[in-house]
Amino acid sequence: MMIIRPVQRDDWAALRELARKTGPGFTSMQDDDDHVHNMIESGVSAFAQESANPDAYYLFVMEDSDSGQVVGTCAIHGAVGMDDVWYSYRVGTLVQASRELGVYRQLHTLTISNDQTGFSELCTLFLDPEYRKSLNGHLLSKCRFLFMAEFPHLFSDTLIAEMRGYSDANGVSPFWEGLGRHFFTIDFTQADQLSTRNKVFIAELMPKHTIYTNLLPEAAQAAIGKTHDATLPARRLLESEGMRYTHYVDIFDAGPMLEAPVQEIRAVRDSRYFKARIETVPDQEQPFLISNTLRDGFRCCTSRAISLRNSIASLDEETATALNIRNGDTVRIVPLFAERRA
Amino acid sequence: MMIIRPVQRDDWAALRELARKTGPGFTSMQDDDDHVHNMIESGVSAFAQESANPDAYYLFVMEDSDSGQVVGTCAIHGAVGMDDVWYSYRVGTLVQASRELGVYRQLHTLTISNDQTGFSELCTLFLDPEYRKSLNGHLLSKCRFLFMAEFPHLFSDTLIAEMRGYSDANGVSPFWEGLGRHFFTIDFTQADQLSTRNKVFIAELMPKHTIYTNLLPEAAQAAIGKTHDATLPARRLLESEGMRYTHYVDIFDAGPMLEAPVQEIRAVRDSRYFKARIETVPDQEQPFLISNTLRDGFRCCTSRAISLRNSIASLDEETATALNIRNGDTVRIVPLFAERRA
Amino acid sequence: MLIIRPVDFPDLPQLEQLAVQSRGSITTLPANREYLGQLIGLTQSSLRNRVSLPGGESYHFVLEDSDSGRILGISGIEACIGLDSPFYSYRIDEVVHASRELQIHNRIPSLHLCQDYNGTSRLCTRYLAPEANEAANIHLLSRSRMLFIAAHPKRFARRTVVELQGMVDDEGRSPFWESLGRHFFGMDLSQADYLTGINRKTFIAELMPHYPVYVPLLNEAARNAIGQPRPDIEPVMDLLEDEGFVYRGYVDIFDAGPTLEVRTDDIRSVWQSRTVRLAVGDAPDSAPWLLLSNDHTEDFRAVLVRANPERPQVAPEVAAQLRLDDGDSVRVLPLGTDDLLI
Amino acid sequence: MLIIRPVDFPDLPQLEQLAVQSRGSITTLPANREYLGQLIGLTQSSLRNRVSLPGGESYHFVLEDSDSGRILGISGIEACIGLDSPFYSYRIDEVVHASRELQIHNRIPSLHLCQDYNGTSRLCTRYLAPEANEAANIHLLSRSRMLFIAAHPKRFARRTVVELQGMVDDEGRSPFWESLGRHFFGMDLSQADYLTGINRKTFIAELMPHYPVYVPLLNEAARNAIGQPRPDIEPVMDLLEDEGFVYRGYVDIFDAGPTLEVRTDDIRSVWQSRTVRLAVGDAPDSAPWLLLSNDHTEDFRAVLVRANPERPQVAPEVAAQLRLDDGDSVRVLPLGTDDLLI
Repeated sequence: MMIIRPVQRDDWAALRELARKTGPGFTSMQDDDDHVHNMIESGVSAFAQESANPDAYYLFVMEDSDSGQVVGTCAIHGAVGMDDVWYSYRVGTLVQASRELGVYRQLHTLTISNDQTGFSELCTLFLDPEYRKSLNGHLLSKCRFLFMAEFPHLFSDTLIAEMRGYSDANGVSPFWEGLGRHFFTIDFTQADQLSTRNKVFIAELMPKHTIYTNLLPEAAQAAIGKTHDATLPARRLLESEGMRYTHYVDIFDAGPMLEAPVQEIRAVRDSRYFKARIETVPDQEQPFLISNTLRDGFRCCTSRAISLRNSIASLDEETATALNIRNGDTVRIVPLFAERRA
Repeated sequence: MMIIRPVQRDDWAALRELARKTGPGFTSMQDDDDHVHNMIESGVSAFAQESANPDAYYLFVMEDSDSGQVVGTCAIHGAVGMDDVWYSYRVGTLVQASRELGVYRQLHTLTISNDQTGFSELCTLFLDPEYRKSLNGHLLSKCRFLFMAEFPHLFSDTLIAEMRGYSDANGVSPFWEGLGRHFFTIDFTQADQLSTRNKVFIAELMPKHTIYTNLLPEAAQAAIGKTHDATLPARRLLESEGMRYTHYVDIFDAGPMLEAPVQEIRAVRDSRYFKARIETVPDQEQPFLISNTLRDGFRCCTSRAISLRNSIASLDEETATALNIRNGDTVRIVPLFAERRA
Repeated sequence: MLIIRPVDFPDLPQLEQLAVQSRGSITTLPANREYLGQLIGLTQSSLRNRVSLPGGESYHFVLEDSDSGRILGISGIEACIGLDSPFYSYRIDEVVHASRELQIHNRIPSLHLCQDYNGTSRLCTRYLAPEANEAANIHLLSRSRMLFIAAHPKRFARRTVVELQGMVDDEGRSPFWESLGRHFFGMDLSQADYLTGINRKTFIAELMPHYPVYVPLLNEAARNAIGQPRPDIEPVMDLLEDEGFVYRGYVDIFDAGPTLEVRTDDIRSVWQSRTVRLAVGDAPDSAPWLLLSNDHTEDFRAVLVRANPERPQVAPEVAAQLRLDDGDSVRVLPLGTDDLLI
Repeated sequence: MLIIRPVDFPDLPQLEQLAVQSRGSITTLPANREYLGQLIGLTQSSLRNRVSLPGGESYHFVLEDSDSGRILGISGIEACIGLDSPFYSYRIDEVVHASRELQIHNRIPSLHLCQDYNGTSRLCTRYLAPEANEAANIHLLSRSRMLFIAAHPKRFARRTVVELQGMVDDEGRSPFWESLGRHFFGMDLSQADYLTGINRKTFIAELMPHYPVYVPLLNEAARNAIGQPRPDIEPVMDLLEDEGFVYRGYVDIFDAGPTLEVRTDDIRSVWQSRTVRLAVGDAPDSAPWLLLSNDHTEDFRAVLVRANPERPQVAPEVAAQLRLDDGDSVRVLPLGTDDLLI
């Protein structure tokens, strides 16, 4: 069974091994000792803090309870842009019209903004390729919503998630080639990696003025707000939870940013408290996402062996063990999948 | 009983009389023959058209069926900015930070945008002061959501509504005094009225560059996104339906713009079809908003004498008459008020 | 003989032919009879008025074959541009984007819409019929204006500018317009020129790109056109540079042709011209080429002759054309070289 | 006697005292020993280097009482600014916002962050101890630099600029900084000056307002300070204007003091100075005041004496200070008036 729990220092070896599998371009978890070490330390201290540090980095791991092996990781950044500056391009609309001449055209613009400053961010999701099956991906992504539902004071009112932007079959980002390269004169990969360490160079080099997108090459224009093929499933998952593209994109590859008020995310809004009753339960058609209510002892998993009636959740022994709960404890439950609207 | 229906040419006298009661500053319905005439003509042609003209102006009136008197009016603009240019200021966040020096501050900016171009707009709501009681205000505002739910192809995916901005006890807009006056060198009222006729002067005179709000007088800064006291109830009503301030404000008085995806507005999302069964029904606790499914024969009213069971709506004779329906006709129903979230 | 004199109403039909012949290549010479009539009227009224500060005056002169009465060319001076409607230019600003840490130092030029030449005088509307396009006529048509300025310094501003037509490709299209202006104006360059020519300039405020345009984002042909004159007018540019005009990084907003400027007092023909006594008699054969003019207004005349610059003696018919008698004061400008007729 | 010579390492303690005495009023003279040591080192290495194109060289000279060895002032020239990090100015752009229909014609000045003076030479670091603050010393300290430029034209750029300190209020605060810079930098002007002085300028790119600032939005004191020098340095401004420097609407980004510019060849002392033979003997009592200098580099010396400008004769001790012998070539600049010592 797959269990989500906060990261611990002795996850080092497992996470270092996972990082080796991420491959280039995965800047939020780089194949680098220092990087992984810093992730773990930030994560451990986030859960340990009594009060809410807005900048905290809540790092979770997914453990296979059968083998004890760590096979995935995910994180929430309490608030972005509080230490480093957070940049995005806002995609605006501009109408060029002269009624006298009968001219009317809509253009689009890109304007540098820090509008997401202070927002919480979903980040660093990575699942071992061997485990990309059944409900694992959904659990790894959505467990964060139950944590946020349980501890809203640790987070901003608004949640964002950056989607990797479009690149072609050769890994080339047409947006970078059409815009960023003129100003940064370095490779996309280099810029992307640098930006995780220090963003001063962005302030120094980036274009300060609003850009008219119609002056960019067509391939660059087409890439604005377009998600990388490999990230489309992740985007669809977050959209099914109510996250929406609100016309902000990454300044390097123009990947879309998704956004939602935390309290309007389905898994946050629809999750409910139940009292756990441990007993044998036949599998139901619909899987549930379920968590306990602890912070540093947070546990989350999925289960079909759950039956809800009024405020009682019947669940089986395996699930109780995974969540580290006893009979009568309070649990938070939400259907794993959003209902399709009729 | 109050009934909503499309405007007709013979509403002229009644609407002209209503316009006399609006008072200065109500630019969307001015005390002026030509203005009222144009409103009616636009409204009549909007409902008469077979196909959807994006620029159409759907003007409704509220009629007291007892007296036959027209006592209120409201409208939906199919799409703004398709003929004239639609302007707003976008309120952005800018972080000024130097890690080396330990400097970090958040500023706000105002940038001229046309980002709402093509969106549908709620506009021109006016209710005779004598009728501002019971559920009339709610009916007059929300009837538009049932019309939009019924005819989504006539509207954009996104709906906006402009809230009148803050002005002080003397009717002075501190935002205008702090910013607009420097550029337009005319009075707020004059600018506001001009802008309903022709927006060329805005393109000619407005500030083109992004404004740092911290350079404005404090009273002007405080007015950004602030609703006029008299408009607060209207704002709360729309917010209870899911419309949200998304950091766009009016370029003259900095009043907030509310926005929502049409399909996520409560009265649109939760309204359902029922088959009407005309019979005696005792008043229920909760009032409903109910409409028929016609376009140029559109009727909408509120009623407590409705009982819903499966797909059957029992409703009384008076309601049926108001909606101009017969036994077995399809009606669209939604509770008039949003439930409070538990 | 060929003379320069102010344009007058009887010239209108011939002027219109010239305008048609120029096929829209001169912005200020549109083939629009009403506009050309106004241009003549304005010249005549400007000459009649007593002027102590330059204002809306415009002076246009024609090159006439006094034997046939044929008009072979036109040239003008506007006393003060940007008074009635702004005079727009692009100023090329170069900004260094540097990161010491990354050892990057990029010079990024951008085009800024500006009105820095509001309030200057402008040489304009220089058009010479192709059959008259030879060096002597170029000098007479262009430089006689400098003599008029020298004679009437109070009528002109401290600085004088002149716009040179920009690069065109093999099909006669402006690569700069195609790459930039067309996106914003949605029309052909010739139409934009025509509208500017007839002084319907509101559309520029409505349609111009107001944000600076980064030059590296333009295509190569457009980049190469910035500040470059059309190759066939290089002789004109040489003449103007010889007069002291310099290019300071300002270009035309439509075709990016260079705008040249000079302090009016520093125009070579202005400070080198001087007044001497005219003698009437036999004209010499081998004296240097001179421009001669009277210092009149409505009766302004200029001719190109061979004469002694210290005490020019001209044939009686030349004196008659100059509206001068023996012993009258005449303005003289030696052209410096004898290679005029090459 | 008072002489001008290049600054050298033994001057460091006295230089530091001057810097402390100037209390941060000279940006390029921070009370920072390490920086001042570099300044001396750079002067010495710049003088030693053969230079054919201006680069990172910096030349600083001291005013020394050769009898006491006391250093009473310092002044410098930077060969080419903006090479290492950008040299920022505000350029005041005036744009007309006009509406013909409304008969409105507004001239709106705004401040544009620019780097237009990258690549120019700069006069800098002029500081005279209060006890030595008299006309003769001002001339000697300021103008001896022009003689150095005249002697070594290849070491300097085509244009030269000089920044004058801006207005301060009764409490010594800059109203411009308080109204603008403080909002963005979050520090005192003195700290910003200090950081700029020691060339830690990354913070400017990080913290400067990058959007143009509309002047009408600044408070009155700040508006009035734009382009105004501190009243007590008006004599310096007079001297510079006499040298041909002009104000072209560029001001300092911190205090809005005017930046003056000139074509280097057109600096009056540069083109008026000439070299003649020096005679050693009895000095005359009543000859005009002259600046004399040698054309050396490391051994550059300048003095202010009374002598005949055509064939200056000076006392042996003066010649010794000039490092010149009888018959050597000496550079001479007549000061034109006798009112020096008033």
